[in-house]
Amino acid sequence: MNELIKKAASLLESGAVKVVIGYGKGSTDRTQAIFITKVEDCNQLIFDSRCIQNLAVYLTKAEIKRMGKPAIMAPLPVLRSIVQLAAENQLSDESLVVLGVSPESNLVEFESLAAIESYLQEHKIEIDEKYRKIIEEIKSKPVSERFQYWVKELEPCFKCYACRAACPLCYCTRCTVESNQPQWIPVASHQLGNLEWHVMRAMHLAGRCTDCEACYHACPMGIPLHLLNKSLLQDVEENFGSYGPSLNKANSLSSFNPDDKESFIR
Amino acid sequence: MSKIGVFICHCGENISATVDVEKVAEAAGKLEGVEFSTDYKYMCSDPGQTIIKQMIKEKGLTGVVVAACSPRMHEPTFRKACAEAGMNQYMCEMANLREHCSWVHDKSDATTQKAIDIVRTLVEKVKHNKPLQPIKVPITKKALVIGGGIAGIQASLDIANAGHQVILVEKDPSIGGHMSQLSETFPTLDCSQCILTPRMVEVAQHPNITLLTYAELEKLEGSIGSFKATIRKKAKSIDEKLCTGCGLCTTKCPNKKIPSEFNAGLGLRTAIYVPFPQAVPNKPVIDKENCTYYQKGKCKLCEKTCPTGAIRFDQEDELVEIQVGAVVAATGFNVMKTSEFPEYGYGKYKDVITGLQFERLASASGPTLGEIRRPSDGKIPEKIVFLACAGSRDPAKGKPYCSKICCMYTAKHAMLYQHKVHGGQSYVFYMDIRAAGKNYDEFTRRAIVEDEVNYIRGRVSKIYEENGKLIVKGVDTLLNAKPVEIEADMVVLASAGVANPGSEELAQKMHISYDAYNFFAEAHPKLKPVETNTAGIFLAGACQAPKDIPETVSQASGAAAKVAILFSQDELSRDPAIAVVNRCAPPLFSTCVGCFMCATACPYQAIGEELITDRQGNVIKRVAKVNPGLCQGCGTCVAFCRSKSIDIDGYTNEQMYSEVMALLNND
Amino acid sequence: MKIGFYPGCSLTGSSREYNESILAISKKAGIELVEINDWNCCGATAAHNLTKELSVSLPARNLALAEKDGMEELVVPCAACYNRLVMTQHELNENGGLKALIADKLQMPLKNNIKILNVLQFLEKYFVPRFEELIKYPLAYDVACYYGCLLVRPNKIMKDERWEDPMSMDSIMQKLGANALDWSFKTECCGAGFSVSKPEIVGELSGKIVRNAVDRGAKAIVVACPMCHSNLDMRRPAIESYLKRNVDVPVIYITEAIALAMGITSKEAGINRHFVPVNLTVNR
Amino acid sequence: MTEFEPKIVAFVCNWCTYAGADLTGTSRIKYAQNVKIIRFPCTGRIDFMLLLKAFSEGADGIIVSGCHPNDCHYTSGNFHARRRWITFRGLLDLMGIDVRRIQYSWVSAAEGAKWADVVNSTVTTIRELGPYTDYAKVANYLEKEANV
Repeated sequence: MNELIKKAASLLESGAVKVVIGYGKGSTDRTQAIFITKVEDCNQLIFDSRCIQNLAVYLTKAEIKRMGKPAIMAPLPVLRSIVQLAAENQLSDESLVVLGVSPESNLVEFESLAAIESYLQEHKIEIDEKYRKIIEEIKSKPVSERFQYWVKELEPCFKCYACRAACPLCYCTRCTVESNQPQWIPVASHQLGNLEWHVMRAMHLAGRCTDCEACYHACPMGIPLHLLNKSLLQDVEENFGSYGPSLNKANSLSSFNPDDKESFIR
Repeated sequence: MSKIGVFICHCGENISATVDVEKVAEAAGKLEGVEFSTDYKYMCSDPGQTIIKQMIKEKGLTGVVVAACSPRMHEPTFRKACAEAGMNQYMCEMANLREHCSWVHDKSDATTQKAIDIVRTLVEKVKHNKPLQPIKVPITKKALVIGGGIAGIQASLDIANAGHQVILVEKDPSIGGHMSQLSETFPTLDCSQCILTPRMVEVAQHPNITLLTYAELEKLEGSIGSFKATIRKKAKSIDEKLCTGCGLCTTKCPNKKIPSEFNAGLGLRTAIYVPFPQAVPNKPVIDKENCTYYQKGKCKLCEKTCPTGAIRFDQEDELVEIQVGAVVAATGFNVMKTSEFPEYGYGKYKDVITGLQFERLASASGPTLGEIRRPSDGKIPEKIVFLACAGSRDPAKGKPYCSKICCMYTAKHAMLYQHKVHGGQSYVFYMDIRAAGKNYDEFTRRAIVEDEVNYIRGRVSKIYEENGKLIVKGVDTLLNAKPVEIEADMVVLASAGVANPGSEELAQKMHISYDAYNFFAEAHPKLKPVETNTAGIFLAGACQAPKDIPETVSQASGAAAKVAILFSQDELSRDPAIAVVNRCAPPLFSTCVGCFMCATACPYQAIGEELITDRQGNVIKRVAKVNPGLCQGCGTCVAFCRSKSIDIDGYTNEQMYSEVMALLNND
Repeated sequence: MKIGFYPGCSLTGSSREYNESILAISKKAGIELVEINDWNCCGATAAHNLTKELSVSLPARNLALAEKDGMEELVVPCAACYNRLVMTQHELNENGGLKALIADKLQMPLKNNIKILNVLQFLEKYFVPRFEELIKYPLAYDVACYYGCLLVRPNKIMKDERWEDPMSMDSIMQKLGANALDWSFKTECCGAGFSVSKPEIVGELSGKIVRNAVDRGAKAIVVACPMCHSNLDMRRPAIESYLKRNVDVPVIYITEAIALAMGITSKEAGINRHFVPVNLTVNR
Repeated sequence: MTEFEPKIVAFVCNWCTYAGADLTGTSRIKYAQNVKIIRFPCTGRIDFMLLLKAFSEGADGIIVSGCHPNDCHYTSGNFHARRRWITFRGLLDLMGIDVRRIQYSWVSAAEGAKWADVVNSTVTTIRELGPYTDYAKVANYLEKEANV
């Protein structure tokens, strides 16, 4: 950690970056994102198991951009998001400095985004057995029960859009849910509105989601949104081959293979 | 507030027989935003169209729905009518009440209700239609012709004579194609080369034609009016400017035992060669696979003998990019090889040859100087058997189609044989004699009656060798189906015409479709025989299906005419149904966030980027931009865009959305 | 090693020598051919002209029995039997409904996945690789390999890539030291269908076959089918009267040829049973 | 009691299936009235949201149909669509939105008979499944609110 703090400080000192995005102490025993602009504040940076928020989300926010070139503390989920954002032309090598944090909480430096991608080859996304089981269970229910299950799960959603705000890949300046010509998604947070909103969000993340679970952690009602993404992640892997954010490999949903297999088109 | 006119067509009885059109008109009249609705016997008729025009003027209609046949049938008609009445033509939509309703359902309330639903759906769509202007695309008035056979030659000459530039690409060292290999031509028996070579020379000398021989299409991008073609000019290993075509090198080349393609394998050629004496251009190329120098690293005899020092061993393939407005595919065909006939000996019998090989034997420029001598021992065959339909019309061979030319050239072959070998006996096994064409049947008659060719109606099950003779086992279905065996000295298979090897890949390069046998597919079997389903690419000759010379030439001229018609305009107006990236007020400028996933999804590389800058020229935003020239309007990008920032005119999100809503809310 | 064995009627009657020779060579090679328990007619006779159902049930029963006996491979020397069994296996695999129907008739389970070998495939698999050790005396003769129709037709099911000019038997004979001639009648009809009703037609059809073989210099015609054999061997008088000349070229089963080369005596291999005496010898 | 007449929306591409359905008409092949066609330029254009909308507006079944692989008028729109449907189908299945109610098919401009067959078999399937009450309940929840 000290290593990382030193690095951050030197970056600010040299003026290489204008702001360091990292984890700091939050209210009660929680952590929060902090934006350090002064060398002396660098020692506020912390890293431990509580640091689950995906900081990459700030990289696309106008307010942060205005602060100037950032350095960002990046454990694996953040690294993945960064590569995906770069793949979607939202970041470039010049636009930021990445202070990687290894699973062993050590500083990892990268000379390029490409280097991050190859680093991620050793740290592939793996969907926890536990979740695979849960998804299996849900799928094993009769269709109508499954439907009721989700209607019920989504019932508490009151469209606070925390999931969207926490998601590094939800960087659209105008979300479809806000477009009203036509009104794709009913605004109200009733059953239909909730269902359609979450189906749409899941689809928009299909093939892009890096499984950081930020949406789930952000949801005040604890709706298991991450299950939708994980399931789609599985499907994408199953049908279109191994998945992982990549700078040059075309996104699995905006590309195709003439020999894609399916069983349901007659 | 939209004022829409709805016009229900009876189509004579075709719609009104099962749909209660008055009821539909009445229901339509009640729809919100509908100003006027009526029904009429024939909307497409002049009086019908007049009603529409009058109403547009009288009622000041802002949109029109014509409920009649399929838009694929009459959309242009009615849009034109609307335009003539001063309404933007794209404010007119058609509701398909005939193909999709009246013809497929029995008379019933449900059928009428469905008709009403369809009309309501289109009314809702039209409410969201925007006036559009057709897109203008400039036309590059230069044509690419692929293939230098008679089809390509004819097409090139016609286009060139219409005053347009032509680039003629031929994969072989010389143009001429199969026609240059033929001996005489039916039904006139005039010498093929005598009529062809003048055309070849004309091509070479024509100021408007650029001839690229020993070259192939590498890549074709863009669309009608502005294609970008990449041509691979294979290394000829000679400097064409210096080469005088004296041919000394070919006499000195030590490698003389290469089967000659021009002589269909019956003659030999050298490694540095001119395919045939009348070749155009009449300059040699080095066939690297068979050249001693390229294979073993030493020899260079040709270089030593060349008086002008034109040999270039270091020459490499060259890729040239050219802009063209139209493409004519004239890549021709090929014939099945004898080795493809197990029952006729897998090609192991030297004296079982294909019709194309017989052409070379009968040709004065051929390996036997026109004498019919059999390949095995050079003897003159006293008894010869011709097999019409060798492979053709034979599902077992995967060629259920008729190759069309075999009946005629087989009759010709038999005639030539009878004329050249006096006292020789010739037999023709046939399924049917298909001699449809001017003076064709007379021609086959002549073979039978005057030249006494023995026609046997039946097929041949087997050919085998027994003491120096080829035993042809067949059946005579007219002589109460008796098996017949003929001891022949030589057998000629009128083997099926097949697509050229590689035609599949070529079709994919050009994005045109091809049939189950890899022949290129025309856009419509009857009404668009020279067009392909890719605008701006046309077909000429046997690459579309086996054809004889006259048919090939006429199709080539047809294709040339299509090109000339296209080139008669300076710009092309295209349906404006294309994608657009939205724009909105600052600071957003556009809801596009520039993820460019649409770009990777676009089949036409039509999506590029646009930098939105402030007055000082600082980049504020990087967004996607659709190139209207390239966009073909598939809308794949629209369904992709997460922020709904890209939309497609004519099928906008609002239009499709309201159609779904309208279709389902019929209560 | 144990392999399933379906002799069929011919091998127990008109072509016992075929049976004896294949058993002899297998024995010597240490391969045990286990006969299907309670096997029945393959249906090659009248059955497949009568009813479709019967024509598949007969062979199907044999296949089911073979499965019951736990066989994974089944050697069927008679080309006609082989043809029926393979055709049946194919048809049942293509047509699930029929398969169910037949299995139901048979009152026996039918996986229908047993590997059926004709004699050539059997030899290629179990003998050719061991020729080094097995072959004592090369059989140095010019021979014509005659396949007949049943081993290669219909090709879409038999899948011989040179069905008009098969080579498998030729290559085995070559490896035996013989010179397999290139000739034209490998798959011509021998007239088996008329063998009883119209022998004179057999005379003509088989006659042409024999003539071509002799003219090419064959010292023996090698066959792998009882029908071919009986027509070319037993019908020799009819053949000679058609050819208007005497021909003494012997007709031997490929299994007999191998037997000789393996040093098995003519008697053991049943070679003494032929109508046209087999005057082939190997120099011991 | 009268038989349940399902509401079915067909999202079809202009070049293959729409033309194919035209051919069904010209060949006078009869099929059920339940299916109504909406014309798209290409299956690639069909937004998955529109399928949801169809259900929420009371569709009991949906047909999505376009050009066979390799026959797309736009060369690859249908390939993209295929990937989208594979993914979407997985999600719907997880969420218990009845995938049996969406029939995907490739119907070329030459397959008039196939179109009739697709329509009729889909109608049969949906008849067996009955009205899509599950989704309707959720959708009507909206109306209840509106009426308040």
